[in-house]
Amino acid sequence: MSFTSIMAHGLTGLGALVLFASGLGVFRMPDVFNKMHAGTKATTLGSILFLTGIGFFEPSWIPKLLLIVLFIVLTNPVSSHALARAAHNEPSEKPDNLIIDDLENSKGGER
Amino acid sequence: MTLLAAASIATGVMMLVAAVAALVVKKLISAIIIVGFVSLSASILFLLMDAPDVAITEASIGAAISTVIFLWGKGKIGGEE
Amino acid sequence: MNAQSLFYWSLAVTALGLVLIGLWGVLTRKNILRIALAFTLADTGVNLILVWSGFLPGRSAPIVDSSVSSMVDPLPQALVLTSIVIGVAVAALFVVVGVLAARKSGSADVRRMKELKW
Amino acid sequence: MIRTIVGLIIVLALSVVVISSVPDYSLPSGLQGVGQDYTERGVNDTGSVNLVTAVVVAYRGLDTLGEVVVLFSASTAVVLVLTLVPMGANPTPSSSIVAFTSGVLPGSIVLFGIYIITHGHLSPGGGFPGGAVVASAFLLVMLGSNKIPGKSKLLASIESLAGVTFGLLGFWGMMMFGQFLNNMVLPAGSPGKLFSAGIIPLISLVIGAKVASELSGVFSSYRKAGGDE
Repeated sequence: MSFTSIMAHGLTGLGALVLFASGLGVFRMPDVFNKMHAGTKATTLGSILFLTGIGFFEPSWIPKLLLIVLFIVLTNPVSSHALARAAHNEPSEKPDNLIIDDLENSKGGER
Repeated sequence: MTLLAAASIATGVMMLVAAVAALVVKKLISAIIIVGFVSLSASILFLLMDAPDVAITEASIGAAISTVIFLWGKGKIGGEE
Repeated sequence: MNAQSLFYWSLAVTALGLVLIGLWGVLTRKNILRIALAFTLADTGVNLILVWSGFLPGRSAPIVDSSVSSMVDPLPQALVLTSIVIGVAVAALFVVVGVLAARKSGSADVRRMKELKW
Repeated sequence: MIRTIVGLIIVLALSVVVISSVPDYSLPSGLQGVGQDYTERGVNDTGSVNLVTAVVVAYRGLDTLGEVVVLFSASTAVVLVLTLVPMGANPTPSSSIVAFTSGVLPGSIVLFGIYIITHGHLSPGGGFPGGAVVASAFLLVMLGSNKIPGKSKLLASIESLAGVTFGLLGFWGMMMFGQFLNNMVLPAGSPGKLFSAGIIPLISLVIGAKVASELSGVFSSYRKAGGDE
């Protein structure tokens, strides 16, 4: 078994594992912001690991895969940011154990 | 071919369960997201049926644009059933 | 039943099931947007049936290549391509008219929309 | 409750009818009729490698023209209804991160959409999915910006221009060969190249512009009617 084969299988497996953990986190976490933490940060890592593994499988696809990684890095944090803002605007989604709310305190300034 | 059969049966069962769930679930917004999921699974089935053109169209139109349309409608009507 | 025909008929069962579930939803749900969602589900099912009718297991996609010898029927795929776009346009119109009716009657419940009854 | 049960009974009866109307549970052996014909002579007739695009644009181009008319009337109805009944717009302002990203990303999305449209005769894609991708870029711009779009003459003129061009391309074939949308008014070229397949890329471009402008018109009238609450 060559080095590239080990890397390819290992990285795709690890990426799938991280994606599975993120899906589990969306089910298990108690409130919106915790779910979002599992659902956005872990999917970014998982997708990038998976795409790197595919790059080891098929080296000729690497330019396209780099473009996909760039797109994920650009869009995933922004979409989670927009989701978090939307959830924060919804009063019924506010968790009970929220002590410090910097976004609420900074309202009136730049939103 | 066994792998294809397993994939199509798994996707089909998932789609049927999700379709029933979209009609009986309480919150309307969950129903809209579940219908988007059914459209995305349908594009997987189109790919299994050797129809890549239809799969790409279904993924971009059925899963993305119609979800936006329904979310707009939910925002205008508001409330649950 | 071998794996190939299991594959072939499972696709048909999924498509038919989607149409029937969508029809059941249109008949029984009360919220106007829920009815529009059920309509979309049935639409997806009909598209699946149409593509399935031109599908033959073991052949390749209708893109001609030197390595391709036999392919599936391109005609139903071309029809479904237009059907999906029409479906989303009809859904947009459905949602707009539904929103207007809900605002007029004050509720999204179709039983309250007296203007539609005769 | 009674309504649910009656609906279930109707649906089950329908499913029994459908299942009993399937005559025998065997796999079809091959293509017949027009499908077989298209797969055999499609590339020689049109020069398009992707046979689905060949059927949509060349063989059934008149049907596609009718489909575009259906799309046009549906989007016109949406815009008309939302213009006649104003609902009051109150969009929530988007944060500066979202506003910046929605200004950066649409360029690449539109580029991808144009790639899908122009390579419709070579690879999966064509006017319909590419137009939808371009329209989703427009949607991203609208969701990110804080302005409500005014009356846009540009969308309407692109839409009308695309429709007129479709008709003119069809009549070109009629004048040269006496056949609406004849594909041979431009040379078929060698299959597999970007500039090949007669007028199929041009018609794909027209369909893409039409779909993109109509879906964008629907989104823009939604935005004017409010709805991000």
